Amino acid sequence: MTALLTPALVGQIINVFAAVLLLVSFAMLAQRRILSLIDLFAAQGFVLCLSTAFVAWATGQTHLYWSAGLTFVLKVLLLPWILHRLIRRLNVKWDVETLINIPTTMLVGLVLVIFAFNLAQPVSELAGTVTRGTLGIALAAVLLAFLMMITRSKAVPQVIGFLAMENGLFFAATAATYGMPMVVELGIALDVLVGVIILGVFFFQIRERFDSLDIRHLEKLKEE
Amino acid sequence: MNWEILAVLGIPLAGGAALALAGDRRWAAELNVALSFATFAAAGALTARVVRTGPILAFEEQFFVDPLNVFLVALTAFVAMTTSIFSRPYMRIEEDHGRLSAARLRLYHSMYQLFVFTMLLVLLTNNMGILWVALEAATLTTVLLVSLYRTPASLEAAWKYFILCGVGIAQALFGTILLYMASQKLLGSGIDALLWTHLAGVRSQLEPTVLSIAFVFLLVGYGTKVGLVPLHNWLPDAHAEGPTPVSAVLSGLLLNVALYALVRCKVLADGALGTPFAGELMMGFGIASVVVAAFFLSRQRDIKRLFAYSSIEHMGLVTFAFGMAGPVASFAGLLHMTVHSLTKSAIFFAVGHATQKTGTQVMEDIRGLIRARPTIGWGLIIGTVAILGVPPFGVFASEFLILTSAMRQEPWATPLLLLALGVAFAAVLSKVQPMVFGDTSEKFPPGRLPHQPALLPVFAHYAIVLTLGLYMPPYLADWYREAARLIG
Amino acid sequence: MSFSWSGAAAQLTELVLAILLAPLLLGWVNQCRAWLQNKGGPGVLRPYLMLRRLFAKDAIVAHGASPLFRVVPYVLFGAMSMAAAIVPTLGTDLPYAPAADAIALVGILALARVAIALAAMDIGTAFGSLGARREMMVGFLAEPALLMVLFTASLISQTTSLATTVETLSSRELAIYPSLAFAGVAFTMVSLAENARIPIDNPATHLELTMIHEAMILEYSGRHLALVEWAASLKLFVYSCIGIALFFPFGIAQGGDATGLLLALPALVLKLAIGGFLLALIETLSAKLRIFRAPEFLGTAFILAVLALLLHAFLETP
Amino acid sequence: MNSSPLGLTLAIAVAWLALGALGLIAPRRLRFVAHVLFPLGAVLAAALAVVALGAIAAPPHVYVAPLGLPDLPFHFRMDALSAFFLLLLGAVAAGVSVFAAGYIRPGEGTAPGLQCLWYHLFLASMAFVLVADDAYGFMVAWESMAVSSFFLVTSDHRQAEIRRAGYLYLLIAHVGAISILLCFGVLQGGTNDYTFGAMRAVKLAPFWATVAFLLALAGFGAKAGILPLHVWLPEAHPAAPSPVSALMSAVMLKTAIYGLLRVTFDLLHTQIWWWGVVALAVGLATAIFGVVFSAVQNDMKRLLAYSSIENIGFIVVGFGLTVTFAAYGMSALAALALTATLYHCLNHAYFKSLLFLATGSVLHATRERALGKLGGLIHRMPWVAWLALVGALATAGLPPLNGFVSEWLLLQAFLFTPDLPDGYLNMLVPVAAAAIALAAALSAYVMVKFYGVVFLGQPREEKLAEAHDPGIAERIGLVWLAAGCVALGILPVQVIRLIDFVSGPLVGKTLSEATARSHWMFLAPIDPQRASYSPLLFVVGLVVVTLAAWFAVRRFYHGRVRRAPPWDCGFPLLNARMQDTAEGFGQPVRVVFDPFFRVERELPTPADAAPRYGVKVEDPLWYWLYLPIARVVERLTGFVTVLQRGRISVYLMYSFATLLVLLFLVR
Repeated sequence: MTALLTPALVGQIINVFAAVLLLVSFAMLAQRRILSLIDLFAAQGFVLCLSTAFVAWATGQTHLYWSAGLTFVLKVLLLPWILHRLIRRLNVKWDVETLINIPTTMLVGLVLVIFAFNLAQPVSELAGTVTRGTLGIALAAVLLAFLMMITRSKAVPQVIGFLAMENGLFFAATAATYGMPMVVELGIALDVLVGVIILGVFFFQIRERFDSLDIRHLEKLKEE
Repeated sequence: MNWEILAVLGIPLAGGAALALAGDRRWAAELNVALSFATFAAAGALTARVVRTGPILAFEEQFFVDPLNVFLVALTAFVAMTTSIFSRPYMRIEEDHGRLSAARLRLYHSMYQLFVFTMLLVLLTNNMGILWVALEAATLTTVLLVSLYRTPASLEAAWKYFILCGVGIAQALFGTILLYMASQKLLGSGIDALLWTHLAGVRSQLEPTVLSIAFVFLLVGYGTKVGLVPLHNWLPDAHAEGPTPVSAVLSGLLLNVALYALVRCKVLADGALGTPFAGELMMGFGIASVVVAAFFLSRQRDIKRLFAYSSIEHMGLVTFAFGMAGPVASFAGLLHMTVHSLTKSAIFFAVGHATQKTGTQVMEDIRGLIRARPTIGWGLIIGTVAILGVPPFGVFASEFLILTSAMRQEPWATPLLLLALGVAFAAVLSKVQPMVFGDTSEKFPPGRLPHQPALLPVFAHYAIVLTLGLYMPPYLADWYREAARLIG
Repeated sequence: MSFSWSGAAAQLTELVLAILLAPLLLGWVNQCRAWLQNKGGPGVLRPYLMLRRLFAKDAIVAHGASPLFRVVPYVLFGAMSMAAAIVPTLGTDLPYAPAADAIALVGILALARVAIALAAMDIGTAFGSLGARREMMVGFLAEPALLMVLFTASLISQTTSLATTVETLSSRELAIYPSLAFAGVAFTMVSLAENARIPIDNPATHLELTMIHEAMILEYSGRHLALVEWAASLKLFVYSCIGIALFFPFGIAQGGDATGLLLALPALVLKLAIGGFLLALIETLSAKLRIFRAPEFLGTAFILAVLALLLHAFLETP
Repeated sequence: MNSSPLGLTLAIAVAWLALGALGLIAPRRLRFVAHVLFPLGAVLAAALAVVALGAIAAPPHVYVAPLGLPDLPFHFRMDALSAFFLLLLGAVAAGVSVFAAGYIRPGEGTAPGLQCLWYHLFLASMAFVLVADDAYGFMVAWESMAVSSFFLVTSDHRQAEIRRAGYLYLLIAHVGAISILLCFGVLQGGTNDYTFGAMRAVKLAPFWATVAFLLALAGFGAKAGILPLHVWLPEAHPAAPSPVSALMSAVMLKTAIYGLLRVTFDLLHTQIWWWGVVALAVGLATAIFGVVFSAVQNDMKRLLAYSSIENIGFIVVGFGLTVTFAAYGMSALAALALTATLYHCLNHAYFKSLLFLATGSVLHATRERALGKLGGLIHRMPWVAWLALVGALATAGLPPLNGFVSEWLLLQAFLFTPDLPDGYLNMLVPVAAAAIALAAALSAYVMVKFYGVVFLGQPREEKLAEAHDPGIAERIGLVWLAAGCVALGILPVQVIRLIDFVSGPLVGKTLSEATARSHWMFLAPIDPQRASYSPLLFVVGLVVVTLAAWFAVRRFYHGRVRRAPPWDCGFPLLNARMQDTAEGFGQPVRVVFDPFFRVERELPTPADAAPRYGVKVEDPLWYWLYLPIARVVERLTGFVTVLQRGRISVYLMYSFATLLVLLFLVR
């Protein structure tokens, strides 16, 4: 079975996954509705999980199965569920408002992608993995998530952007190094989980203080 | 099997759990003090051992103690202890003033211990991945402390703290991944490839292109937590809105720890690149932080923001020193880390009681402390004089060394630094002097504080700083030299 | 500073002579003024008579006066006598000369000025403090001018010791010093101001708004007033002698030979007589300045003196 | 090393610190602090003076303490220069401390114990400054001096203007310290060795030597109060308690001169002639400026503070002459100018501290410092009045007191300037001499104003009637200093013998051979033929003639005195308000030197029901120099605040941009 998987083919398949991931990132950047934003986040996690599993299978890096599973549990099931509950509990039904309009954002995103590829080019040369070609995409995903955080004016989308960035990093780990050592993976996962929980706490506190999750209320502390 | 490390890490971890479970008991604060003291004792033992036997690797190399981090461990444990002593009456007073509930105190105490644990873990771990995890965890433990008062301002501050540091530290993770990738080729995949000791062993063969990019990500990531301009924006808010003990440990310890992480990465980058690239970046950020923070100072109205910006300034100075490298500069940087964290935490203690005494953080309303409560007043003014780098306090000693080596190595930077120091001097003194001297304003809440404030830590810190300015014990000096040699 | 008994004798004679002749000079000047104004004049010996009458009178001291007030006249008199002793009038072999040079001379005059100004402020009358203020104003402009005049001479003669200066100046056979010309003009202006003469002050009036010297000594009477007046006449004498010593030193005895001294005395008297007449002439020809103009007058003197110094610096230094 | 003078000096300094610490035992126990600690401090000061006196002739002695930085322990060195200034410190501090023992009160401000702490820390740090032999130790001592005196200045901190004065003082002191630090940085010239010994060994290129000199001039000038860094001085000196004002003005300013001499003649090897001209110009400007402003003050301590500026100007002028002469290799003349400089340091220390202490007594006796409300105190407080008269005459530079001697020496030095090879110089210098003479004459004016308005005339306020002389301790202090003024005035030759030990090592020549040739009573710095002055004979002559006159009058006439109301041209209703006010007395100077001032007049209109007349004279430099700087800084702070506008997206943008820029840089 594995025989007919030439490294080239593996590389192509992984590239497909990567492309999908990048597509999802762009979709998130463009998405206006919050619920579908969460779904897209789940989708991104799912793609990530699949690609990780595939890499594990293709390269025989067994510990990658664990991280794939971890990803699945955490980023496909747990976090989207938590976010959905939050949305329902806080009944925030509104659409996502952006500080910069979507097309501009997309254009900037495009430039970022080019920059990311350009930057990752020499690095990925050096990586010893079949997946190295996707490093640039991972970096692009990270930068796009960053951009999304900048452009969104509400708390929840910002957090989703944050988590998307985590995804990008995770993908980068898989792509460049077949994943970090297990201890570290676990630690990262723990941090992410705790982070999200704390965020949940925050949402309620912010909500009860400002009766809105619009972070433009959070601009009191500044220098005159 | 090394029981000191176990104790140093175990006590605060277990203590955090215990305090969380214990709930709001009257003796929670005392327990907090006791635990911190135990941690400090363990750290002392560890230090003694390292001084005796040299660097230690423990638990299949997962933990690593050398002169560089052991002195930070000792410093962290010490300041954590004094801060817990200070926070005992301080938090009680807050409770009596009705700003905090018992449940919040419970959160505070357990989180305090966990925070100390994470910092010690950052310092002791040998694994760059774990180091990242622990530093992120340090953010997570303090973010709820910053918002402890649940006021809009504190929530806003905590939110910014969380998002900015979270995003920043995410960049650091990317850097770590690249680092791992570079080392994998030399050390093979697996946990060993992230162990600093191994990395340091092969640092000269690491891939320069990868390392340079990795260092950029690590610099942006850890630099955010150090509070380097222009990544500093979370810092003043978090310091100003959190409870004063938290401000004290944030400014006195967390910044140091983050800088420690950055320095470890710089060592690797230098080894790989063989160019002063990393150092130049750090010098640039350092200068920027010093100058910008100095000019921020004169616009402040809130006393804790004022000293938060002063922390940015001093961290910038230390970063600049490490960027310059060289035995003297690194020595000075380490010394400055020490004296700054001692002095600044002591200042925050004094500030905390001052704000409680006067019921405000707005500097225009704080007047004549020296008449309202002489010890607080003198504590504040002496600390200010010390932090402004006036001899014979230790801050001057380190600034003297930094400036003199700057004159030799980076002459262009000297006028900038001196200008910034002069501006900072003018600004801070003009703010603090009227608060301390003069007549008390009528706005003060009448009567005494419900609990006797703990000012012993304040003057203890000043005594140490003063001593360091006038006399540095030889073994301490050798210790610093050793650490400086490691930084290179 | 070789000490010789003849020198000591000369020194003593000079001192006594100065003290005795000073009122005569004053009388002579007043007499000349009277003549120039076609008046009969009080007679040359008038000052002596006045002094005797004042000494005989009781001294009336104001209630608010402190001991300072009563000490000052003696100090004043002492200081002026010292000044007279320093300036070589007859001979240059003065054992006392090394004790005080030109700068010290200016110092003594300043001491006297400060003393009388303080005494004037002692009682706290309007006129007293007014006079003191004006006197000090004149002083702070006149004193440096005088010093510069003396410096010019000192630079020429390479010394600040007056005796040596006079020796060098008189021994030079008529070398022309443009700097000395400037210095001479400056000196004349200064001495007019310092001796409370027209155009700065008018010794013969008690017109409140204009007086300087008289305003300061309003409260003195009896022997105190006598001493103050005597000191004033000594001051005039000293200034005249300085002028003579610096600008017309010819005839002053070199060393201490008795014949030289004997010849010097008539020369001195003659020169003083001429000097006094010129002073009276200046006073008659010029009108009194408003007090606010005084600084300009003295400022000019000061500038002239400095010019003299500069001229010397680049004309006369080889 | 403990028996050596250096050891004793350090021991005394440490003992001072101990006394200060003892003050903390019972901060509010006035009797303990005043009757035990301060007298002990005075004893130590006297001991220091004796030690220093012995040490002037001794060869330099070095001691390295096991303190300080690990690579740069505290070096101490005692040579003639240090010893001379230590002598000054000890001699003056002895008198001031005795005075302070009687002077300090619990008051509203800082507790006596704390004042004692800062006071003795101040003394000790000055001692350490004078013996420090490495840059770090020097800076530590220097700044401790500034900080301790800052706390002393603000010890009556409830008055806003005093706090402002303290702030300004510490700020400028710090700026000066920065400049000094830079100066040391240049002096070590690449050898990263900051001991003075190493700096002596370094040979600097002329350019760097010049940089070092100018930095030193600026840094030490800021402490000495030379133009345009003088603004703190007239604020801080009046603000401080009188003993502290006395110490600051008498000793602290001199430590700056010490530093200047140390750097220029000890650490730097070669001098360049125009350095001297720069110093000369600055000094003249300072002297004239100081005296002109002190003439128009109407607060007695401000008046004295400006007079201190003037005297510092004199000293810097002398310093400048010394540098120029030394640069041209005219050692003898350099020695003359240096002697004048050091002598004036000593004199100013004595008479200015005397006057400041006198004002302190007046302040306590009357609770008044405005000249406009004093007067006639010679009747109420004769001790202070007569001792202050000595100080005033000395300050006015009148023979036979000490002020005149140094002035005389300085003018003598000027008279030799035609020997300078540079044509322009010896044209320029007579003008300088003229300016010096003018300043001296003006200082006489100032002193007449000061003394006449405070002590003479009629009391301008009712309450002055219950003013009274101070206690015994204060009198002892005043007498000690007054005696010093007289002694320094009468016996210059002996003092110069001491100074020779200093000038020998610094400029290579001394005055001793000339003075040796002349009689011990005669001060003949170069050659008896050129110039000589004998204060002793002078005094004897003056006293003899004066007494003779007195006896003669008594002998030939009578001593009868009648008391009567003042005559005052027959005006009957004389009252205190008819005397000149301080403003009035300053009026001529204000008119003559109008361009110096920034005057704000408050003139009554004819319609005024209660007409008031007020004149406020201000320092124009404040408006030309300092406020603009403040405005620039203010604008810059405006720029940086843009960074912190509170919007989190913008913050994220910053770090995003930083990341991208850096990545762009590395690729």
